[in-house]
Amino acid sequence: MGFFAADGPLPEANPGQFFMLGVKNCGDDPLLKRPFCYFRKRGNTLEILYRIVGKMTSIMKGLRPGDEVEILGPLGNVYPVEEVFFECKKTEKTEKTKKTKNPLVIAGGTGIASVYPLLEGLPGRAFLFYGGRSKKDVLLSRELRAVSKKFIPATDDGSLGFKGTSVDAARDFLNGRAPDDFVLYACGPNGMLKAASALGVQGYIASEEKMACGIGVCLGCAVRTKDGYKRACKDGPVFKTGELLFD
Amino acid sequence: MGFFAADGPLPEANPGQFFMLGVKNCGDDPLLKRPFCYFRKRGNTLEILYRIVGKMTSIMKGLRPGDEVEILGPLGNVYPVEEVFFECKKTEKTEKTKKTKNPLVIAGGTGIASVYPLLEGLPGRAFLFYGGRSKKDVLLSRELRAVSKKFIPATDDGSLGFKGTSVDAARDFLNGRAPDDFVLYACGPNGMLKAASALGVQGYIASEEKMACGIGVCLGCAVRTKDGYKRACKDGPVFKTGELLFD
Amino acid sequence: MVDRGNKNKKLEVRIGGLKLKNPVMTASGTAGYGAELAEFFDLSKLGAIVLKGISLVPWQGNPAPRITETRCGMINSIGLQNVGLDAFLREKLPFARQWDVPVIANILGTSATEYTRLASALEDAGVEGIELNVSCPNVKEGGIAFGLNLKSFAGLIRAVRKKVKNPVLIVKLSPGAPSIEEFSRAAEAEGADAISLINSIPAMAIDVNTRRPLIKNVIGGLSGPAIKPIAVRMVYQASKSVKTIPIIGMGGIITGEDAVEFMLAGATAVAVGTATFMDPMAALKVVEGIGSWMERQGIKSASHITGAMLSDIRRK
Amino acid sequence: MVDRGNKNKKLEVRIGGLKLKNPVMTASGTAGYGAELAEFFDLSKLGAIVLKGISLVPWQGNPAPRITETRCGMINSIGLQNVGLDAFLREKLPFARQWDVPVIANILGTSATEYTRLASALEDAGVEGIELNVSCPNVKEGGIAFGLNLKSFAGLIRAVRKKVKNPVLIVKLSPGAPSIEEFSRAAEAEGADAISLINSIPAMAIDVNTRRPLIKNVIGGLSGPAIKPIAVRMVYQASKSVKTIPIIGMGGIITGEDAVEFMLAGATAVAVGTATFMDPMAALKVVEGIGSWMERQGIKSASHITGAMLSDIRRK
Ligand SMILES: Cc1cc2nc3c(=O)[nH]c(=O)nc-3n(C[C@H](O)[C@H](O)[C@H](O)COP(=O)(O)OP(=O)(O)OC[C@H]3O[C@@H](n4cnc5c(N)ncnc54)[C@H](O)[C@@H]3O)c2cc1C
Ligand SMILES: Cc1cc2nc3c(=O)[nH]c(=O)nc-3n(C[C@H](O)[C@H](O)[C@H](O)COP(=O)(O)OP(=O)(O)OC[C@H]3O[C@@H](n4cnc5c(N)ncnc54)[C@H](O)[C@@H]3O)c2cc1C
Ligand SMILES: Cc1cc2nc3c(=O)[nH]c(=O)nc-3n(C[C@H](O)[C@H](O)[C@H](O)COP(=O)(O)O)c2cc1C
Ligand SMILES: Cc1cc2nc3c(=O)[nH]c(=O)nc-3n(C[C@H](O)[C@H](O)[C@H](O)COP(=O)(O)O)c2cc1C
Ligand code: FES
Ligand code: FES
Repeated sequence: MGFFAADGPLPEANPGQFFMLGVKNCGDDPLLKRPFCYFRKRGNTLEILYRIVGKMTSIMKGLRPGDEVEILGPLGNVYPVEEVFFECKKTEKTEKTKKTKNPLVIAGGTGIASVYPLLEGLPGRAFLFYGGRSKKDVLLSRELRAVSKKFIPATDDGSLGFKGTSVDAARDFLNGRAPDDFVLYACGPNGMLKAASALGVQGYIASEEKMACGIGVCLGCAVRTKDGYKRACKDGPVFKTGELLFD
Repeated sequence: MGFFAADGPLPEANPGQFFMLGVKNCGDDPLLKRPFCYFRKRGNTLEILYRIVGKMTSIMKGLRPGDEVEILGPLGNVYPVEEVFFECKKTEKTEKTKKTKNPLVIAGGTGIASVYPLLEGLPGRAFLFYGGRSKKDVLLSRELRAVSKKFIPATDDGSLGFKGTSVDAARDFLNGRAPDDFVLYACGPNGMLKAASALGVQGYIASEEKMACGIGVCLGCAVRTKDGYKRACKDGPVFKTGELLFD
Repeated sequence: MVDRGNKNKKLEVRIGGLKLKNPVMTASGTAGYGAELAEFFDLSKLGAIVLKGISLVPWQGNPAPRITETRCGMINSIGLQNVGLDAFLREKLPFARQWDVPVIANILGTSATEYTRLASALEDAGVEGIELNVSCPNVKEGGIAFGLNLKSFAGLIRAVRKKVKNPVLIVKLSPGAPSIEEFSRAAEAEGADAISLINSIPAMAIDVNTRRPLIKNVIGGLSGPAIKPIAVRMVYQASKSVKTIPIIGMGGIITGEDAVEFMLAGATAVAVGTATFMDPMAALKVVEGIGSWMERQGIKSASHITGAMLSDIRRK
Repeated sequence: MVDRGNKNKKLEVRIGGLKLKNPVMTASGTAGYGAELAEFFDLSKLGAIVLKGISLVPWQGNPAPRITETRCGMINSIGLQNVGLDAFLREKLPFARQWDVPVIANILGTSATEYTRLASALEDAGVEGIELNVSCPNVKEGGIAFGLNLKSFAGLIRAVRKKVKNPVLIVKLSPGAPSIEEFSRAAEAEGADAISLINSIPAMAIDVNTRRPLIKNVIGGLSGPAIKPIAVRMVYQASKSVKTIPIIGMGGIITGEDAVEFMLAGATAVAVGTATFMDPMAALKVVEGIGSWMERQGIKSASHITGAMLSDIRRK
């Protein structure tokens, strides 16, 4: 994985949103921009967290300060957070009692980039389950621990934290707890999203379906929902649990 | 125009030869390597002189120290120089009288890169005619003056040296002189080569026909000769005057 | 009539009875029904907008993955997901008609009757143009049969032409047509007002790590700059084959110079598809690019570019 | 017999009666007659070398410019410049046969008689394989008529098959064939030992600054990675259509993984063309790339890759 930082006039982005990013120094190969989650802003710098998997990410790795990139966004919808955070503040003010839910955040792979700004916006409130194959795949441990109420890493080989997937870890944690006390936020590969949806916790999951345009015109990023195909880029990437159907 | 320098284990090249050069940081666009003349070597650094005209040369301009390139070569044949230089040394040694010829060098555009190492190898012996549209297109004046016996720049607008083309300047110079006292070396665009061939001076001209492979397998760089099509890359780029046919 | 938004008459071209402010359209299926692109620029700056293909009844489209990138191109297998005629007329068309720009509907059916029913309904709804898609590589029912067989191709155009008077009738050729020349001549003979080409070319790609096809339906359509040289050649062949009707060229147009290349080869107008995925402003940039090329070359009217390739040596 | 230079039996494949050390050949017209590439690597490390197309009499080829680069591809119009049969037999073939690698000659003619005369002479000279080029886009006489018409296509193969017993007979399909499926079946039915595809695709490009075609003959053939997805699709279709004969796939193969993609789609062997222009060692690198992919995937024999795409859902 690597960090990617861009300076310049950057519009405000919200948790769950993404950018389409392209490089300018080559010809038309790679052709399309690639989607990357809004990870965080530091000063006037937009940071993206990415895994080097192919053509574009390899080129990104080779970029150096001063190289130009093209960024389109922020795009897509956001993780709704009223019921867990803003509503809760309102409640305090109006002194009405309203039971607030606890954010249960599950991330797989680069999905951590998607939920990171959510965690930053809910400091010290979320239960975070995030893992990878092995200890070295679990990034940002220190920061994640700092921003969450409880950070439970999970590794397939047990080299760090829970031995199993992040969803397994969450299931274990929920054992004996009331699912209704929690609101789910999950981002990761399809298999993980399917498993997370099956936990019985209502909430939101963000799709990382492949995209061509990112703006809703190509219909390439179709995800199957109970109301037919929807566009991950424009109707999502964040969907309510139960909305997405998995094979 | 720009300079391009590459370090690394570089084979020896001779005047007239060229390299195929490709960049490594992009995908398959641009696809093919591009031919560039062997310009000169300084220490362990290969220097190329190039004009920014399109895709590859624009990418080359953006390269920075440490970026990797792919270089194939040296390729092609060389400007023969025995009769003007080595033969002449032999003559001195054996004390036989043999009339040596004077190199008459004509270059247009980036053709100067092709003849430059020839001039360096024949220091103070060549009559050089080299020009461009205007004063600012005439590069390396100081160096060229240093390595040639006489350097006559030519510009279309008369802003430097002779007003007209480099071939016009050479024709003017030859007026009243015996063509047989000279041996021609010319490199530049086709129109220039045609005009240079018509000067009546025997010698060598180097083609800059577009190339795909540079190694003689694609037959893409066909030049018309009196013996049918030949390959500029493998049978050339240097041809005897009279061998190439022009439309 | 006030000529809103077209101070630059130089760029005007005509497709049949339709006057376009400039030669640039969206390519069907790459700009939805207009709404999303309108978030990025004023659609009335284009020559026309060609909408996503529609059928009589809604189609849900193909399963994911539907797209994959290839070298300088992409394969798609959307499967003509569309809302169907009724919802189109009710929801999409009124929205698309809010800009001062001709709207061209793209239709496809499984029979000549479906095509004529669609065309009639669209004429009644007042669309300025109808493009017959007989070349979708992604659904067996997508009219591709009409695109590959000269007799049914001619029959289809004849049938639709009989029904439709007002809208400009455009026929979108299949790049797989056994002969671009014959199909172009047939389209003109049967009364088409214009020919558009090319649609995406059937293609596939396999992920060698998983050994699975990168498109769920295995075969999809290749588009983008990779296919441009094939598209320019087909436009050239089509334009040499027809007597008078204009050609709308497309396939890998990214820049104004790409568009000019199609026009020099014989196109009167062009459409921008895949480029819009690379950059939502692509079509607008193509308009500007044609303008500055004309400026550089001292050409006074876009219509003068059509077929203006020099030293047009026909093949021996 | 000593099995020189093939310690790695894993890569072996068969094309008809011909055993290849590995699935990688040079593509006709992209490796001359072998001499130039041999300056870069030992040709016996390839599965086979396919030589530049030859005709009965020498052809001088087309005027320059003959090549131009396009996005991720190139157009060529060499025009089948070749030394003719006599000089080929006298000078080129003996040279090409000095390596321990099967030599496949690529032939083209203007009539079935020319093809049969060429094939007979080559059989007499002992070449291991003959590839019928019925798909050159660059000369009208280049057999393209045979490649586009099913009846003359079948007739040609029948005529050549009657004459030629020993060399493996390969038919190179035209990517413009009205139906890859029908032509593949016809080739097999008429006795071809293998099918190779694709040849370059007719294409053109125009320099918008000079307004002149970038290829003197206007139309040339597009090759390189741009066409790979089209080529993979056609190989897939061909392999689904034939009963038993092998397919030799080509079109834009640069890496070992590209080659594997063709093999997963149904090819038994592959040819490397344009990539050799990018890098003289390309074909050799493809051999190595296939080997390391097999290692990674734990596949024991290259012949197991053929058609091994998973979840091969036929289109509905
Ligand atoms: C909304 C969204 C947000 C994303 N955010 C991030 C992020 O913050 N950080 C990050 O590292 N990645 C993120 N991704 C994934 C990222 O877009 C891909 O990894 C990237 O496109 C790969 O580009 P490439 O050219 O390097 O790989 P390619 O050469 O295009 O492909 C290499 C391999 O990756 C696979 N691949 C490509 N795209 C995807 C995809 N979307 N999902 C799964 N596999 C894919 C290919 O099939 C192939 O096997 C996000 C994707 C989406 C849709
Ligand atoms: C043997 C040989 C030696 C050369 N040496 C040099 C050199 O030392 N320095 C230098 O600057 N250039 C040299 N050239 C020319 C150089 O190869 C081209 O300028 C270069 O390929 C352009 O690449 P590009 O991708 O930037 O341009 P492209 O995007 O490929 O093309 C831009 C424009 O340049 C034209 N063009 C491309 N190649 C050529 C060519 N070979 N001749 C004429 N026009 C061309 C194209 O038609 C187009 O109009 C040489 C060419 C040859 C054949
Ligand atoms: C995602 C996508 C969807 C398409 N949908 C349609 C369609 O509905 N109807 C149609 O006639 N063409 C459709 N096409 C083809 C385009 O209109 C166009 O002909 C083709 O993509 C070539 O142009 P381009 O290279 O600029 O994209 C579609 C193309 C793409 C990439
Ligand atoms: C310069 C050039 C010359 C070619 N000459 C021939 C030829 O003589 N005979 C033939 O059958 N194919 C010829 N081809 C086609 C190639 O053999 C191959 O089918 C095609 O280029 C696709 O493969 P590629 O993309 O790997 O180049 C030629 C291709 C190129 C680029
Ligand atoms: S990526 Fe194009 S519609 Fe979603
Ligand atoms: S460039 Fe290929 S033969 Fe000369």
